[in-house]
Amino acid sequence: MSGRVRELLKSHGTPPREVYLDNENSGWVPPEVVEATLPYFNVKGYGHPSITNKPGWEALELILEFKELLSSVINGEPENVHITHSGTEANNLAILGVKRRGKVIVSDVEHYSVLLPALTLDAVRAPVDEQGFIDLDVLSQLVDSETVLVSVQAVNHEIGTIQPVKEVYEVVKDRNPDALVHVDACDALGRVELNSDYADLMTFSSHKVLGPKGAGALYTKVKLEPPLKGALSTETLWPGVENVPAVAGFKKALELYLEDDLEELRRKRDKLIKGLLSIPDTLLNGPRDRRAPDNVNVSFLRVEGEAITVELSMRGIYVSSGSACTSRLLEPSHVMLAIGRSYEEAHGSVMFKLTRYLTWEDVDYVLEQVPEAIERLRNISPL
Amino acid sequence: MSGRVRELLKSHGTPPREVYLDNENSGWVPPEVVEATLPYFNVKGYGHPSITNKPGWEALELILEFKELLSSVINGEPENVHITHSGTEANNLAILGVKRRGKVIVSDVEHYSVLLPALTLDAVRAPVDEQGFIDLDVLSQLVDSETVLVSVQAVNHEIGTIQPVKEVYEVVKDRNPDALVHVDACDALGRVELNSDYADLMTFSSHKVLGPKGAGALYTKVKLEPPLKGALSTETLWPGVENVPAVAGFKKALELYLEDDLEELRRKRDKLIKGLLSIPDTLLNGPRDRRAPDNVNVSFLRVEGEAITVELSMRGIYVSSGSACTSRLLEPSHVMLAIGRSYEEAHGSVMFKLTRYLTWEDVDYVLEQVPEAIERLRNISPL
Amino acid sequence: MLMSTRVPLPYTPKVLELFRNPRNLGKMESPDVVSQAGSPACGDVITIYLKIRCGIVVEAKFESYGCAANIAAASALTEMIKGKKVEEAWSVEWKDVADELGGLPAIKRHCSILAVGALRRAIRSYYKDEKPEWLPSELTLAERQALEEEELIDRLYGGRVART
Amino acid sequence: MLMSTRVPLPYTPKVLELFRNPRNLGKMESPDVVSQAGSPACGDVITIYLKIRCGIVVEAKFESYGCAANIAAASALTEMIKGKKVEEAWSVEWKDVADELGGLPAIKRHCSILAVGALRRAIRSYYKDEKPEWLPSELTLAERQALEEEELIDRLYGGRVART
Ligand SMILES: Cc1ncc(COP(=O)(O)O)c(C=O)c1O
Ligand SMILES: Cc1ncc(COP(=O)(O)O)c(C=O)c1O
Repeated sequence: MSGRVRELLKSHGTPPREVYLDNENSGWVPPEVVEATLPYFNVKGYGHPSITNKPGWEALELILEFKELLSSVINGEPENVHITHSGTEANNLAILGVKRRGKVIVSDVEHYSVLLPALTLDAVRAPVDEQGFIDLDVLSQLVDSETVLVSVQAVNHEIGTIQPVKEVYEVVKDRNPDALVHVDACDALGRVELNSDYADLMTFSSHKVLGPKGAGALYTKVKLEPPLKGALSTETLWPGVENVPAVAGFKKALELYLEDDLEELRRKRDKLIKGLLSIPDTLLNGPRDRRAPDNVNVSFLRVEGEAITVELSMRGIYVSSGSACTSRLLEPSHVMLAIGRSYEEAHGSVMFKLTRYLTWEDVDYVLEQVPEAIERLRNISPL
Repeated sequence: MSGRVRELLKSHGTPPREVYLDNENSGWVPPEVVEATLPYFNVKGYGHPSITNKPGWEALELILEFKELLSSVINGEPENVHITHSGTEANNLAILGVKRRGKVIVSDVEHYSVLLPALTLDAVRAPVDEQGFIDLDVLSQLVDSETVLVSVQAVNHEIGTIQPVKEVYEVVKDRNPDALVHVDACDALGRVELNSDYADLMTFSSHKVLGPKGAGALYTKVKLEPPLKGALSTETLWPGVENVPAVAGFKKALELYLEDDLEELRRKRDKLIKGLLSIPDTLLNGPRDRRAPDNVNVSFLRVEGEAITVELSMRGIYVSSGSACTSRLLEPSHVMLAIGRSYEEAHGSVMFKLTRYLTWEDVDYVLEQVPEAIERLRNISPL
Repeated sequence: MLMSTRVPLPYTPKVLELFRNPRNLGKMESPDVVSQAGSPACGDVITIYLKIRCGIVVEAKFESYGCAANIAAASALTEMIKGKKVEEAWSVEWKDVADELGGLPAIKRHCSILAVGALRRAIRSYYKDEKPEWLPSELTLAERQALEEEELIDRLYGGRVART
Repeated sequence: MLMSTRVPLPYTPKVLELFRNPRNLGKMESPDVVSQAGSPACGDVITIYLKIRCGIVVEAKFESYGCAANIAAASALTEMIKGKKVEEAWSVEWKDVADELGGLPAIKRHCSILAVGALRRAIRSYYKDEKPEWLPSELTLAERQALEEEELIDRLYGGRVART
C-alpha cells in the first residue's frame, strides 16, 4: 500500500516554494522545539518520571516545570494540570470523567473530541449565531438544576470565533453553581487570554501551539474518573508513562508561542482575508472581529474543497477543507452547518492557520496562487 | 516544585559511569531511532495523514509502511494494525473495545493496562505457577460458553516468563471457538516469535522496543468499539491525529530490534543472573528457561527495593523495583505475589532489562557495584 | 476540518495526472445530448456532453464539480467511450473506469459510479423516443446510485436554506 | 514494576545526604532500651537503641529496613534527640522530623511517623515499671500508626506463607 503513496508523491513532485498552512490539523514543529525534546530521548530524563533514579527524577523535573509554566499562563495551580497524549484525550477525560451524571450541554461548534463523547451522554447542543458565537440567552435557559457540565471552547478550531468564556462561566454558575464549566482551549492557548478562574476544566494540546504531537493537558479543579485504566505514573488521571520528550517540546513551543507578535499575525491574517475575498463569489466563514489572530477560513463557491487542497498542494500551498466530498457521508463540517452555511458553501471552504513562520512573501505567494487555482477549478465546474 | 527536584539532582550528581537498565519502565531511545523521527517534525510528513496534500500523503506513506512492517513480523495483514499513543491505550482498546459482553479471563500476571480494564468487567483471574507460567488446565476449565475474551501476555513484563500463547489459543478455541484471544505482546516483540494466527488481538508498544514514547499498536481481526470518541483520521479506532514522528521512530526501532543478536543478549543475561545470585540470600524471580533474553529479576532479602534503586542510582546504575515501600498501599508488585513470593521477597526485588547497548564492561560494572550496594544496605538493616 | 478526510488509500498517479491535465474538458458546442448527475450539496456533479453519429460516440466532453477523483473519473470515462459504439459506451462499468485510473480508494468509488451514471443518463435521454433493444428499461445500478445521492441530500438538507 | 512509584515530590538533598551517610547507624553495645516498629512485609522496619542517663538521652542509634526516606528519618530523629531530656525526646513529632529533613513527600510521611513510633515505644518500654507524669497512658498517634501498619499487613497477608 505504501508503494502507491510513494508513486503518488513522485507524480506530485516537490513544488519550488512550499507554504504550510494546515497547522490546524497538524502543526509544523519548529526546529528549536524539536531541539528541546532531544535530550529527553537519551541524554537526560529518559527514565520514568515516577521511578526513583536519576533519569526518572530528571523526567519528573521536566514534568513539573511544564505544569508550572502552563498553570502560570492561566493563573492556576500546577497540581491541577494533568497530562495526556493529545487534546482529544484531554477532552475525553473531561467529558467522560465527570463523575456525577446529569445533563450535559455543549456548544454546537465544539471539536469532535468534545462533541462525540458528549453525545454518548445524550448532550444537549447549544446553538451559535452565524459567526459561531454561542447564544448566551439560550444557554442560560438550557442550564438547569440537573446540569452537571457545560462545555464551550475558547476559540473555534475552524472559523476562529473567540467565545466569551467568562460570560459563559458566569451565566452557567448563575443558573447552577454546581454545574461544571469545561473550556476547550486548544486553539486559544497563546492567542487569547485564558484564566482558570472562569473554568472548572480546561483542555490544551501540544501540536496546536506547534509543539510535537503526543502531549495534551487537562487542567481540572475537580476529581475525575479516568475512562482508561492501567498503571499510573506521576500522572493519576491518564494511565501509562508520560511522553516526556513531547512534554518538553510542548513546554518549549508554549514559551515561544507566548512571545508571538499577535498584532503582526493579525495584519497577515487580514491581508490574506482581504486578498481572498477579492476573488469573486468568496465568503468569509466566521467573524471579522473577535476572531483568532491566526485563523482564515473562506468558502469559494462552485468549487469543491478537496479539489482545492490537491490543486494548491501541487502549487506548494498546504491547506485543508471542510468539504465532505471524500467521506461519502455527505456531511460536511458540522461547524459550517452550525453557522448556517449551506452544504455547497461548506464544500468550498478552505482553512488556513497562520504561524510566526509565515512570511509576508508567503502571504503574497498565497494571494497569487489561490486565485489562479480557484479559476482553474471553476473552469472545470459545470456550476 | 521543580526547584526541589533540581536541588535533589544537584545533590545526586552525575556518576562517572552510567548504565541504564530500567528499559522496562521507560526505554532509552537510540540516536539512530531519534534520527528517524526527525524529518517528520518539519521536513516531510509533518501533515495530517488523512488530509489530501503533500505533507499529509507523506505522513500516510509512513503510517502504511509501519503497518506493513509490523504486520509482516507477525504474519498478519496491514489493515488490521491500529495505532494508539501507547501500549496501555492499545490494551484498553482491546479489553474495553470488545463489543460482546460476557466472561473475561486474564492471567494473574498481566500488565495493569490489561488487568485493570479487565477488572472493570469483572474479569476472572487465571492462576500462574511459581515461574509465572499460566496453568493451561485451569484455564481450560475457566473457559466456558459465556466467555468472550481471554487475555494472556506473550512475555511477562517483570519476570520475563514466555507464555505458551499458541497452546493458550488452542485451549481457548477448543473450549469455545467464539471466545477471543488477546495477546499483550509488548515485551515479546522482537524477542520471541509471534504469529497472528494464534491471536485475535495483539498489543505492541513503541518504547518497549526502544522506540520513542507516544506510539502503541493494536492488531485486531475483530471489530471493536473505541472507548474514546473524537475526530477520526486514517486510524478509525483511536480518535485524534496519529503521532507520526513517534510511529516513524517505532518503525526504525523495530527494524533494529529485529536484528538483535538474541544469543548474545542471553549470554549477558545469564552472566548477570549468575553474578547476582552469587550474592548471599538472593532469589531469581521468574523462570531460568523460557525466559525473555533481556530480562533479569532478582530479590535481595533483607533490603528494600526503593532504597536499592536510590543506592544504585548514585552509582550510575538505573533500575526499578517491585517494592511497595513508597506507595503506602503496602501492595508490592502483583506479579511477585502471583508467583508466590512473600511480601518481603517482593520488596527486595530488582529488575533489569537489557538491550544491545549494554556492553560486557557494563555487565562487569553492574556485578561489581550491586554486591557492594546490597552489602551497604544490609548493614543498615535490622533484619 | 477533519470531515474532508479519512482516505486510507490515496490517488494513483493517473488520477493526479488527469486532475492536472483533464482530457475532453469543457462545454460542447451543440451536443446531441447533455446530462448531469450528482448534486452540489453532495459536493459532486458531473455533466456529460455527447456527439453521436451513426450509433458512434464521435465526441465526448465533461464538466465536473467535485474532488480530484471526480474530475479524473469523468475525464477517463469520456476518453474511454470516444469512438465507441453507443452500446459499448453504455456497457462501460464503474469498475472499468476505476481500473482505467489505476484503482480508486473505496470511498472514492462513488466518483466513477457517478460518472457512469451521468453517461447512462445521457444515453437514455438520447434514446428517449426510440429505445434500442440493448437498453434496459430498468435503471441500472449506476443510474440508481446517482438518483439516490440526489435524493439523499434533499432529505438530509431538509428545510435548510442556502444563503449563497 | 510500577508499584514502587507514584512519587509526586522527590527527596530533599538532606534525605539523600542522610541516606548516603547516615548518622548514628548501627547496633548499640548494651543499650538501655531497644524497640522496633514496622514490619518486613510492609517494607519498613526501624529499630531504635537508646542509652539514657539521669533522664537524658546520651546516645541514640538506629537500624532501618526501608526506603531512603525511612533510613534518613530514623537517622535524623536519633540526631535530634541526642543530649535531650527523655521528655523532650518524647515530644518530638513526626512533623519535626519531616521538617528536619527539609520536608517529605506526602506518601513518605509514614517514614517519619514510623521513626517516631519506634522511639516512643522505646521510651515507653524504658518506663514500663515506673511511668513518669508526662508519659500519656494512651497510645499516641505515631504509636498507633505503627501498630496499625503491623496489623494491617497481617490482615492483608492472610494465609500466605513466606517461602524465604
Ligand atoms: C478545539 C480543539 N480541541 C481539541 C482538539 C484535539 O486535539 P488533538 O489534535 O491534540 O487531539 C483540537 C485539534 O484538532 C482542537 O482544535
Ligand atoms: C506487557 C506490557 N503491556 C503493556 C504495557 C504498557 O505499554 P505503554 O508503556 O506503552 O503504555 C507495558 C509497559 O509497561 C508492558 O510491559
